[in-house]
Amino acid sequence: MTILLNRENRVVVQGITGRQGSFHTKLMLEYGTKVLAGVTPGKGGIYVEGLPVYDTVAEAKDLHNVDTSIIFVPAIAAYDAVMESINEGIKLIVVITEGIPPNDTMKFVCSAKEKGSIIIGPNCPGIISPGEAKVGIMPGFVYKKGPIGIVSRSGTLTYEIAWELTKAGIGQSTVIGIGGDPIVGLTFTDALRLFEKDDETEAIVLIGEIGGDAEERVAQIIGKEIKKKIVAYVAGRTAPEGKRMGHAGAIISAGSGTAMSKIKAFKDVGVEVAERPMDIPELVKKVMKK
Amino acid sequence: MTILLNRENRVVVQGITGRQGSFHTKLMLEYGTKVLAGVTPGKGGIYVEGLPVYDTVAEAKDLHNVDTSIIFVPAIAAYDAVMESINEGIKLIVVITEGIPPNDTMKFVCSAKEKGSIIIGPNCPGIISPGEAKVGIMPGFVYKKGPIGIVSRSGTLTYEIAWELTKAGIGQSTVIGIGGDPIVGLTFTDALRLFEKDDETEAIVLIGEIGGDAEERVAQIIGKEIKKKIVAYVAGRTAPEGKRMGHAGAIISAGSGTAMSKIKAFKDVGVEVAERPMDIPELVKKVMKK
Amino acid sequence: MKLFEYEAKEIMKSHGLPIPQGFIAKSVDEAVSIAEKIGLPVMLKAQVLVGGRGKAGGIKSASTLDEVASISKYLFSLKIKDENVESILIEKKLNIMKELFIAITIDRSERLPVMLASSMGGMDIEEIAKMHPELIVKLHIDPRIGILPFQARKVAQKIGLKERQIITFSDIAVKLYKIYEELDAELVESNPLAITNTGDLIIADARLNIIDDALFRHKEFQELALKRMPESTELERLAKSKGVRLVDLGGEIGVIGNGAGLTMATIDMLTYYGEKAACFLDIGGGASAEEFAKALTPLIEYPRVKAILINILGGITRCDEVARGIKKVYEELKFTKPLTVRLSGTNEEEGQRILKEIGINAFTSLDDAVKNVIKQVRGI
Amino acid sequence: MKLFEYEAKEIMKSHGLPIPQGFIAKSVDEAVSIAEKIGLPVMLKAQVLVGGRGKAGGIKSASTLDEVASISKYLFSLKIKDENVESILIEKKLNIMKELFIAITIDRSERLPVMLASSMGGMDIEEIAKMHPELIVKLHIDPRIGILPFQARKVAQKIGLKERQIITFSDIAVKLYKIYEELDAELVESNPLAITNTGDLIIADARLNIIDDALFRHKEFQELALKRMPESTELERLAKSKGVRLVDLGGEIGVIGNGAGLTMATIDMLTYYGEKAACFLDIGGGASAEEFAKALTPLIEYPRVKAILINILGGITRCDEVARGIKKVYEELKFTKPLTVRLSGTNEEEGQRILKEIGINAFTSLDDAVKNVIKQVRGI
Repeated sequence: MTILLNRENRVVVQGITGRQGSFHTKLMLEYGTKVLAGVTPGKGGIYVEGLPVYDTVAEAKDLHNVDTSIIFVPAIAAYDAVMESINEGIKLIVVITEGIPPNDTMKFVCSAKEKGSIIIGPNCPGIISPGEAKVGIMPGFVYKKGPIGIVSRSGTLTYEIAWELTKAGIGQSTVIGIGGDPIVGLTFTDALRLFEKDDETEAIVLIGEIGGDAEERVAQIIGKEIKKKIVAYVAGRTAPEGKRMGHAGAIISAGSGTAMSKIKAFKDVGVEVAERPMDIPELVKKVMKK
Repeated sequence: MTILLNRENRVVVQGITGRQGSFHTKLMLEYGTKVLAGVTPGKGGIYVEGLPVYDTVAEAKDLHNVDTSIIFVPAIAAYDAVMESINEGIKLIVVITEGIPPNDTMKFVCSAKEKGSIIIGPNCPGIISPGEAKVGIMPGFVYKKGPIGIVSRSGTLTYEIAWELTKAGIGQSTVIGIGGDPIVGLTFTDALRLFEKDDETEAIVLIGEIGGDAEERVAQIIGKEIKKKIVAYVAGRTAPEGKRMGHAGAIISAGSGTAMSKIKAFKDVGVEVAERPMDIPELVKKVMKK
Repeated sequence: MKLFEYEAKEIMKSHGLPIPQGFIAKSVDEAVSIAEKIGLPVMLKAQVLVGGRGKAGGIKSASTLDEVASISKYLFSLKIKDENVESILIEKKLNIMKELFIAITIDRSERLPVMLASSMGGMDIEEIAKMHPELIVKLHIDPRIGILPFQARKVAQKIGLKERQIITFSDIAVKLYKIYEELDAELVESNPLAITNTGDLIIADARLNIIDDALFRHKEFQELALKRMPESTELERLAKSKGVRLVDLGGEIGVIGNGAGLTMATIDMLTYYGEKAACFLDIGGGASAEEFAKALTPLIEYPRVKAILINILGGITRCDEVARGIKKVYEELKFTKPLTVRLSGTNEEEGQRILKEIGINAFTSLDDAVKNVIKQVRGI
Repeated sequence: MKLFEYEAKEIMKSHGLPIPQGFIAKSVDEAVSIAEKIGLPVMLKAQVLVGGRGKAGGIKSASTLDEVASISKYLFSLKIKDENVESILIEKKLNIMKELFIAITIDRSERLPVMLASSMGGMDIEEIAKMHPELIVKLHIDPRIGILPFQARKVAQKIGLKERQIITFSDIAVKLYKIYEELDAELVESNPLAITNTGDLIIADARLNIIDDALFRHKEFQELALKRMPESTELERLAKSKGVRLVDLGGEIGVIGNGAGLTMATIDMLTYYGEKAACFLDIGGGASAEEFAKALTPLIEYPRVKAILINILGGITRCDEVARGIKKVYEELKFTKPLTVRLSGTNEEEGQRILKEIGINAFTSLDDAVKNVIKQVRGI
């Protein structure tokens, strides 16, 4: 088993005619993902990468029974696109778009909760279940099937760590980038609960970063609800206060959201925290032996 | 049994310090209704008719465990007052206020549906279960306890008809004025479903008027879901098109919402329709014999 | 409250909606100079609030300035359903390929705002709704969230739009909804919403009605609304001048009741016995003697009203208050019109006693009262 | 983007919020004439964007015009946390009986807007949040519905308000939320929200920060935002002039990475080995050779940067593109600063080959690369 995504997911790409949308549609198809259709309002009728493009998600749902959506539309149109997927009953919605105003994100996160859709992102690399499918923009070659679940606020840093694991012979069940925005749909807590229930996942790597308190909050359920072993890494130990470190969410304000606070929270509940990304494979081996 | 209201309902009056609010609080108390508290923002701490006045419904709920609210606040504050009751978990909300913009009503009706509150009104006389309690502005003396349920879009016309029944020796289980606005909470359909399940109610008098299609819609379930006998009256047979007859909802537009259309809909499903209000007692006796 | 087409279009324009270039003319000279400015051919559209303007000849096109002059002269002389034409909207004539219909209004049954759209614009939409309901697409809207563009795109598809017109249509729908919501409109409509020869969508005609009950939070319309109250008949104007709202029903028996339903039922009773009411006048609940006196005055003054029927079921309204009001008018105006009073309910006896002082025997039964006033008016 | 106090107050005033009478002075003369106009005593408040203005002496009161002159002269000479005082807000001095705190911001954990309020206004609210969290009342808000007055009234009660102040407070809260929502604010705050000797509530101090990610729909702020980008250091200004966004970290090793997390991790690695990065520069995903060249330029030019570390994990970014960008700059600028490159992933071999042409041996291991750049900067 994997979590949220396997080879059965039927995917529609919202914003398929854009540069990013079409490029990653190609890569997702190459990876073996069941991408069945695309949506770009006003462009219905054309084809991209051999896939039919529609004006609405409703058509993609009616004609291809899609259950998963990946969103590449610009920030200005993202609220509408996500609400469209939620309202058409899409169950898994991956929002790649960066720069969505938090007020929009909070609204669609509320609506998704009510309608039972899961949102990954925004401003995220997506989700991959190696060997099964990828719905995202991550390079497929860094992953390999295996027993480690990864959940991360970062993009490339996750590729780096996944690749370190892969090179060390340790594969992954599912890898999720939850996104670098202050407000995201799926949280660390949600992801850990899913991994906990997943038979295939034996241990979890959690990659946090400065800003907010998502790491501190998830630490509260580790060792209680979450019995599986966890190795954590937190980026931004040397970030200064009040400066946005790339991600909209990666900012230390008024002394809260520091890497030290997060590392302490993890250590307090017995999580192994890596000093460097390359230390993670060893720590994973260590916790898996226990 | 009665529907929605009996002597156990614990009532708070929103807008109790106003002229209407205090006057009807007195009358409701005299009728025997368990009115326990009032709310007027900014006036917390005073007493009206011996009842404590609070700034918020939350206090009335905490201290008196109220489950029913009657609202007398001006139209401009009505949306807030209704939303307050809905959010504090008040189960029955009677909105007397006239002149609430329909956009406000539609919003609180949506929210009430989600949170499981029942709204009677707006722009209505309220609800009375004779001999038990009244939460409204109707004169108590025209009613008497008995087997007839009454539901009406009108105020005084309902008193008139109830009094005709009372004078003819026919009492009432519960009498509800659903309100004269285009958009109301509890509908004819809702009321009939409740009366259908009520053991004490043997027959139902339904008082409609021109405008909208509430009568036509309720006719669709009569004889199917609703097995109890019904006598109907429809006011406004001679009303001209395009003129608002007092109630905001009583207007024939583009040929729809006429009394004839409603009377036909009732007759088509076997409902006895009275020509004059004073004919109702005879018709009620007639249907109860069947 | 209804707005004129040009007022609706001004508001829509300020919300970024596509509107034909145009200006309002109050005289023939103005019409000609506007036409000169915006260029021929032009459309001349009589500005009235009643419907059926097209059929009544209130919309014409003109290709020369002479035509503009003669047509505008003609339009200013026109009376459309009793309404004078006081201004004409002069617009650049569009090159229309197809006409759509779009409206946002309230669906009373569903208790939600609804967007209606059709590919059969430019026609009487109520006619289409009756004959071909399948040609009207409905979209119900969560009033707390509003229309989302994707919902409007689905509607656009259903009325046969394609490609960029889907997006333009949804943009228009979202903006019209914004107007609907911000102004508490009862109806925002464009019929036709035209597709021009360049494939653009443009609001060729526009309607915008504001909900009277919401005017308290729209100061910008309050003054206008006072001026624009429906006052189509002499009796209604007379009543309004005295601060009384009534609906003229054309008959000879003036009817005052407390409560809308009861007053309607009273009027229906007159009809039942073959007579016609002069008016619908709901005095409302808890009226004072003064309010009652005020309400009576226009009926006493207006000659068509031959007799007056007052029907009061005293609940919150007290019968003695009503009686005092009647007595007050009676003594002040010394009117001689036949008056029938039905008084029943709270303080009934005291009310009856007061009326006796001025020689009126009030009824307690509505049926008896109705029969009596009919006798009076028939002079029996 | 942060607004100055006076800008925030102008916006709040236009939303009907109670603001002290005041005007902005750009010179001592202006300050005096404003004080004359509004009447003494007045408050003089240095307008800066950084916090801690009060502690830094940026807020003074004056009872005479001479004092206004001398104090404003002093304030204009002040530097508050490196920020020059370019304008002073002169306000009528309030007679304050009590100070409250109110703010609307985003609660990241709950993923909802939140209103914060406290009876302990006028103080460092973060301090109170730490020491006495029970003195801060929180109200989470459904972003689709907004704050309803009754919710704000409950908050008002919890911070000890009574009678009409409950209503005034809730009115203020509703209006502040409207600003929060309409302007996509990150923070709308009044600290203190003052209770005057007449019992009125007034916004004595105001903060309003707009979310950068939402500026695309707030044309009115876009120009201002461009001017007001944080650019506190020379390196940041230099980079900005070349269209590059970076964060100055004060060290000597310039770091460029692709992806925020990876770049942060790279910087953390330097720290791990006892060195300090000069900057955080995230080149993002899929950067072209041109973008890469552009990003490198400020680091090459800026003297404090002694060595440069580029860390690229090629996923969507192609290593050969990166290598071409490096080569381009190398050939055009002929720079001599030590450069360490880590290239790994998509088209890794081709990238390595291109770099070899200009004499750079790229690393595939991040650890090795980090160790190498440290050697370079230490001159070993």
